[in-house]
Amino acid sequence: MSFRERAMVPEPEFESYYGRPILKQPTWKTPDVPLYLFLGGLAGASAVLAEGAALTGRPALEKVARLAAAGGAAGGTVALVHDLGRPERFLNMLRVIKPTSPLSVGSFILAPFGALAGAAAASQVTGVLPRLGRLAGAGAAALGPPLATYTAALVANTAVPAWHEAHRELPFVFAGSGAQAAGGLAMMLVPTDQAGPARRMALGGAAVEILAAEGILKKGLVAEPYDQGRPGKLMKVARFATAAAAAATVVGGRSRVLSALAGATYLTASLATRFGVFEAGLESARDPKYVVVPQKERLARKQTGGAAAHTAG
Amino acid sequence: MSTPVESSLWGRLDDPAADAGYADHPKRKGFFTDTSVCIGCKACEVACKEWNQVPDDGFLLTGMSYDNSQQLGASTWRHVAFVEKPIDVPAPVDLGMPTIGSEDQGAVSGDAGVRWLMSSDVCKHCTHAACLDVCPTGALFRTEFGTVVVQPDVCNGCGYCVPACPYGVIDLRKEDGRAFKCTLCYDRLKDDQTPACAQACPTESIQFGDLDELHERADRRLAELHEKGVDVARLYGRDPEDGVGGDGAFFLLLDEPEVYGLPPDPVVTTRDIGSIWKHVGAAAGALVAVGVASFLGRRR
Amino acid sequence: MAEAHPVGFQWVVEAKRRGATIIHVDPRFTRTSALADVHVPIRAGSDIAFLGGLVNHVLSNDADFREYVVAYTNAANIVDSDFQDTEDLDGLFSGYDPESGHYDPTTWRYEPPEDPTSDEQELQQELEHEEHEGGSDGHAQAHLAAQSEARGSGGAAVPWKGRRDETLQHPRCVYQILKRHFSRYTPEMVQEVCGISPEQLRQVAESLVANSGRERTAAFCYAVGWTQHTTGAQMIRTASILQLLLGNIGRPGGGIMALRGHASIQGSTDIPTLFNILPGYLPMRHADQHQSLDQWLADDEGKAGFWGESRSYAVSLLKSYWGDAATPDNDFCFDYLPRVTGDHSSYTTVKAQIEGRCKGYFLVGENPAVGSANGKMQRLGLANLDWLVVRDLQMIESATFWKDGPEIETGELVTEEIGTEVFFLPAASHVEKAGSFTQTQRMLQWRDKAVEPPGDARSELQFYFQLGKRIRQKLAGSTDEMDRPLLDLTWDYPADELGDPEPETVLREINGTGPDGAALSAYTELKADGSTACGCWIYCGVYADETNMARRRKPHWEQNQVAPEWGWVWPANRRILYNRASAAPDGSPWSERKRYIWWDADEGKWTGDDVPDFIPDRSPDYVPEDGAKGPAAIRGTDPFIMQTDGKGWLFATVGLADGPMPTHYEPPESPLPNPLYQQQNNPTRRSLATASNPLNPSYTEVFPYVFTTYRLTEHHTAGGMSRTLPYLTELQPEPFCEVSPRLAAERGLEHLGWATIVTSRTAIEARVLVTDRVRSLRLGDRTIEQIGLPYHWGPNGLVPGDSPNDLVNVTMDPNVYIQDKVGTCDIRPGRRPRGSALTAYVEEYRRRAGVEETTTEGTQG
Amino acid sequence: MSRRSDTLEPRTVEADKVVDSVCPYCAVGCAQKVFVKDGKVTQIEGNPASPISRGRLCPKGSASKQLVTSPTRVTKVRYRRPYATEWEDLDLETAVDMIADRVIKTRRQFWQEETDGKRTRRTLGIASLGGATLDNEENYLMKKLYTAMGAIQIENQARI
Repeated sequence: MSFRERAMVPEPEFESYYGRPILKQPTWKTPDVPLYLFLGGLAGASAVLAEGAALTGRPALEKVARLAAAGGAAGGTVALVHDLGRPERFLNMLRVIKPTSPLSVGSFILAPFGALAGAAAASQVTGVLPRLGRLAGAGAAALGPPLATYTAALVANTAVPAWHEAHRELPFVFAGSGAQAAGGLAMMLVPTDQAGPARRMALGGAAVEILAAEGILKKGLVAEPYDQGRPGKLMKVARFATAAAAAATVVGGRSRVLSALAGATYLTASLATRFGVFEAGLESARDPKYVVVPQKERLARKQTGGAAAHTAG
Repeated sequence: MSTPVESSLWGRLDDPAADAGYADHPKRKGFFTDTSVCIGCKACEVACKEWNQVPDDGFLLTGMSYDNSQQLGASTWRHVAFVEKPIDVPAPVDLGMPTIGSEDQGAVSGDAGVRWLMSSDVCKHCTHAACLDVCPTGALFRTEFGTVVVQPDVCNGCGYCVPACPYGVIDLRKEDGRAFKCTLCYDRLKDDQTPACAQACPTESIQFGDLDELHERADRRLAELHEKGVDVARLYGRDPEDGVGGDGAFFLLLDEPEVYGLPPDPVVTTRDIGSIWKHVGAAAGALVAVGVASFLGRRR
Repeated sequence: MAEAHPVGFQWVVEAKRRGATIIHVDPRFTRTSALADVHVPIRAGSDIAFLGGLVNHVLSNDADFREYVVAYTNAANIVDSDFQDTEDLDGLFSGYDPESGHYDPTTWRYEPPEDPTSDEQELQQELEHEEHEGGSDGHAQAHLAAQSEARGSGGAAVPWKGRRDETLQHPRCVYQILKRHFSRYTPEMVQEVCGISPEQLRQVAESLVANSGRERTAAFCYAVGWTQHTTGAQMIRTASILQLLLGNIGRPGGGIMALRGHASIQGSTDIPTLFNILPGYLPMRHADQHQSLDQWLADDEGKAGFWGESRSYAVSLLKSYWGDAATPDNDFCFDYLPRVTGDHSSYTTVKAQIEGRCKGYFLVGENPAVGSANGKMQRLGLANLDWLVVRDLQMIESATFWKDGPEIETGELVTEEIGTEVFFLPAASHVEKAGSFTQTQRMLQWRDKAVEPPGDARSELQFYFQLGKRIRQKLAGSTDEMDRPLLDLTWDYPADELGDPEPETVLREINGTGPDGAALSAYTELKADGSTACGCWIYCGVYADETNMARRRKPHWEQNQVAPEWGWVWPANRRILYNRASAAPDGSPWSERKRYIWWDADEGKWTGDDVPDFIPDRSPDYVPEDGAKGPAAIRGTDPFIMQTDGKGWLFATVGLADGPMPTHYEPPESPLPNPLYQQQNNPTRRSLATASNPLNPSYTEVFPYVFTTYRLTEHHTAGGMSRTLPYLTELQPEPFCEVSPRLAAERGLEHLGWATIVTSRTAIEARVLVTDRVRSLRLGDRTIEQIGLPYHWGPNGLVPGDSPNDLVNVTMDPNVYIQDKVGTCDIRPGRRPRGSALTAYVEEYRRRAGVEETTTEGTQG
Repeated sequence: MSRRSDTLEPRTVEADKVVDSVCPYCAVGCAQKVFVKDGKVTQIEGNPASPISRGRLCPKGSASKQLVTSPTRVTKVRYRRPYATEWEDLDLETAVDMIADRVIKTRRQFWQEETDGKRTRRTLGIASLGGATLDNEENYLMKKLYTAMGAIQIENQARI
């Protein structure tokens, strides 16, 4: 994990309409949407953790993970509905199923997941219909990974350069970030003897996220927002927190206090990543150079016969 | 890097209405905006607001030449852009008889001449409309006329269409919560009427009609201008092979698109939806892998 | 034109597409320039020098359309030997009386014939008597004004046609006089006066010449860019001379088109609520010149041309006013007409208001507090009235000056000390009343009534009908002679329950009725014996066959391009005036391409796409016998049927107060001495000497810049009908001024920052737009900077602002009393002082510039 | 497509009447169509049949509906007493009656049967300044009444 300054592209020469944005800045509200991304990741990964715990007889871990999955899903839904311009029409989300719309697909993931994770957690807590609860949990676990990663498609499937051009890496960033969140939360609330898988999940997630995030930063100008200004700071905080948490896990995974501390750091890292990615998108939509310069280069390549690759990078 | 197969999601699509499921439907309607005859009078902005009862949105002197409407948005469905560009041509030595249409459209005057570009911007009603593709409620839909319209009785203001639009056209109206944009006067089309802006436009810079016929007119006008020596003229959004499959509202511009605040090479995000879902799947797999791996280790 | 007449501009775009060259001459690069092929930046107020340069180019290269010029203009006429030109008198013509500031035009007439006929002699004495009798005091001057404007649709009478040298060689023929007069307007002189490079002047001249002649025509369009100057009438005259020389008058695609600024401003001069004319451009009765009906008509009656029938027009008007009370033995109530004795124009009236001589005021859809020149003077007048009636749609500044006018802020006026009683009566909008507008091509178009006016809003028709009824009721018993005109007035129009008279009956009265009460169909049917009544002779025919011709709406796709069956154009639904000139002297079209009106020998009448502007069966080779009167005296080759000599006047022997030929003079406030002559300003300009109308001294360093006001597409004149509407105000929300980058640097003005613009009248503030579209002009070795000021704002409205009209001084054109909108000023960064600090700030500028306390007594009292 | 979209139609279709009119702004004279429903103006747009404007309008002409339906339009008579600081109410009939009285008073007060020995039969006490958006019929009645009244300081925007 290196912190050397990225060699940024020199200030490019381009024309614009009085420097005004070409794209519209996303109207998604802060903190609603970054929080939704975080909770989706936490819930999705926690459902997987819970299933694993159930299969390998780790009741404390299972309980925390199930509650995290249900809580995450519920919190995410509230955040999503609150962000709507007309919240009273949230059921319109289920009016059509549209594969080209990650939000439509996402709604058909979040809704069942929420129900199943909720049922599993309720049955776990109340002990009522345990076998049905287990079945629901398994269902939730199956929907967990898609829930944790479809949100990457949500942001990537837009015209915002920083998001769209990173559509290969963002799913892994979100997957890793979700794993860290689930692992981290469990490390905080579950005694260390049962929290082994949580530690490993968090560590695995950290690796996946750092690798993917590094891939994004290599994309030159379009990736600039991930490295500069507020979003840049947030991404650096996330990177630092992930590294610290991972080190703490490797070194002192056994000690209850150190493990809880590491868990909290993982959570912070995951949150910082979500806000960082979100604000990088806002910045990328605001500055016309991120639209004009890459598109002019693509046009130039098209004109000079480089027509093969349709997409940049 | 696998290129997604040309499907009805991307690339040339001659009949979007049919593709949207209309058995028999009128010919595709659209706008051709010839900015070389635009006089920047903004009749289109007022006629559009008057007809659609769009609220006024702000009294602010921007200093952007005569453009105080700033950009398209939820309460500005037509926006006239103004660009003042000094001509760095040396003082005309001997123009003699003024050639019909001097070497570029701008009027040359005295020493440092000036060009004043004006253009009435509008929703592009793309062949492949990202806003429509990402709309989770089906509020945005393809009409029988091949245009793209937001249904105000369905939209719940999720805002997904806003970052999806490659031209930055559609937006949420804060005091209302829903998304709004040009409907190409869908209600007037139902009664075979001309959209309000096209009817008002004093110099027919905004031309409304069947899209294929507008394409022919635009090609003729472009040739006419090139023949007159106005070789800065180019069409924008006319090519059915471009990144959005060609626009329902396309333009004749007199400078680079970005000078007018238009993206040079817009591409519908749906073109990469295949690759996006593929990578989401892979990432979900990675998460499963991490999850499983976390439990395989020695029992601790 | 694209700025203030955008929909009319579609025809310029159409012409450009067919290969026309569009040349835009304007101090600024405007939206018109953006579509033009050539933009010619010019110093505001120097148009006569520019146009004079073009005339000089045409004459010095013999590039005129010679056949047209010889046959249809007075180029060949020989002028009296006593005439002296500005060349001889360094900027003055012969006959100037410095004391009264007037010209005696007797030396401008054609050379008298060796053996004048008896009529000619009699007319000569009459004219001389009129000149001397007028004397040098205010009356003569009013006579000139009344006379020149009274000729709205026809030239002043000349006693004789005089000798002609068709070879145009005679040194005193008009052609040679014109050549000498404009020889001074060389390309170098034009550069020094207007800031236009010789190359560009030549480019414009050559383009004009190339687009004139048999096969091609060129047109001029203008607006207040020409009219609002102390030499405004002469600017338009120069264009007329140029177009006559190039043979572009009376032909399709030619002519000079006034782009008038308001829905029915043409109607407001045809049926004038103006002080010096009656409907149909009949002059208002003058206390001195018009002692009797005969004397009132003597100027025109019996002369050649259609003005010769003025008696039938005048008598018919008096019959429509006073009906049965008007009988031959009381000269058709001629004595009921009030007499003018001088200049009673709006600005002079405001001076009278300030001096307490005019106490009642009606403002009917007009906002002088921000719309007229010198806003402060207007408001001081309003503050000194007994009562004021304002009728408008919105609460305009002229109605609220006493509450929140600029003078309340500076303390010059105190609300509690303003005694004016103000009635604000809401007015009906254009869709809440039926009626006709006359647009800029003289076309009357009827509007049907769509909805009822809201609340107390009423139409002006209803208000004035009710006001007249009440006044007549209150005076019913009066035996006082002064009330007879009111009591004998025909004022019984059928009215609906709201008291709104039936507008079509009023239009029918304007159209005129015959002895049997039936609507007339042409002004040729008007009689002088009182058997016909007609409210406005030039509108006779709008109600022919009892149908409202103004209401016709035959779609243009069902008509030819002249589209005669849409609305109705005065006179006689003719679209292009003087269109006899679109045919050669022998009656054949000048060319196939420009065929319009021609002589059909077999049918023995003129025919073509338009109503011929000639006597239908008058053959081209017709020569009138000596002594013929009225229309009978029109020769077959005289297209200008309103002139007594039937020719287009390159040289105006009479009828213009400031000279037979246009001459460049500097505006009253100018940054430089007049490069052409020693005479700095128009010697016959009408100035207004009052404390609130001080003038900046010319070429002073204290006011080094030129400012000019103008309109933007998004707003309407002083903004009463646009800055109260959100959809228009958001397009141009705040008052601004436009300056060149060089001026911005010189004065430290920032783009979008504030600036204070000051003249000796007052100071206003505006945001700054620094733009290349306003050019620093090189005049010889000096550089002149111009400041552009759109004048749509005022204290009221959605976005308040200062009104640039407060900066403008009142010095008027002697022919029509229109103010000169150009002035000099200074400009400083930052907002203007507030409250009483403002008057002190302006006082300081006056002191530094050496402005006397009240301007020296103007040439006219 | 929602039911609303399927059954959508322009408001002009259910107008009670369409009235021919002319734009009140500049002198080009663009023809306008005024759509009315329940006594209210619902739309004003260009009339394609016009040979002058061919159905087109400028920004001002296009804002005509807002001009005639503007909420800031004054619809009640306002009256300001001399030296007063505020407006008062006044009913229309009384206002017109008061104005008639004032016209008669001021006319007589400044009446000039003669001026400098010449018969003039006029009053210089009353002046009028009209806009140039008045109908020909309105201008005609105004000039006719003012002339009969002897008021000659009658002017309009054609000169300003």
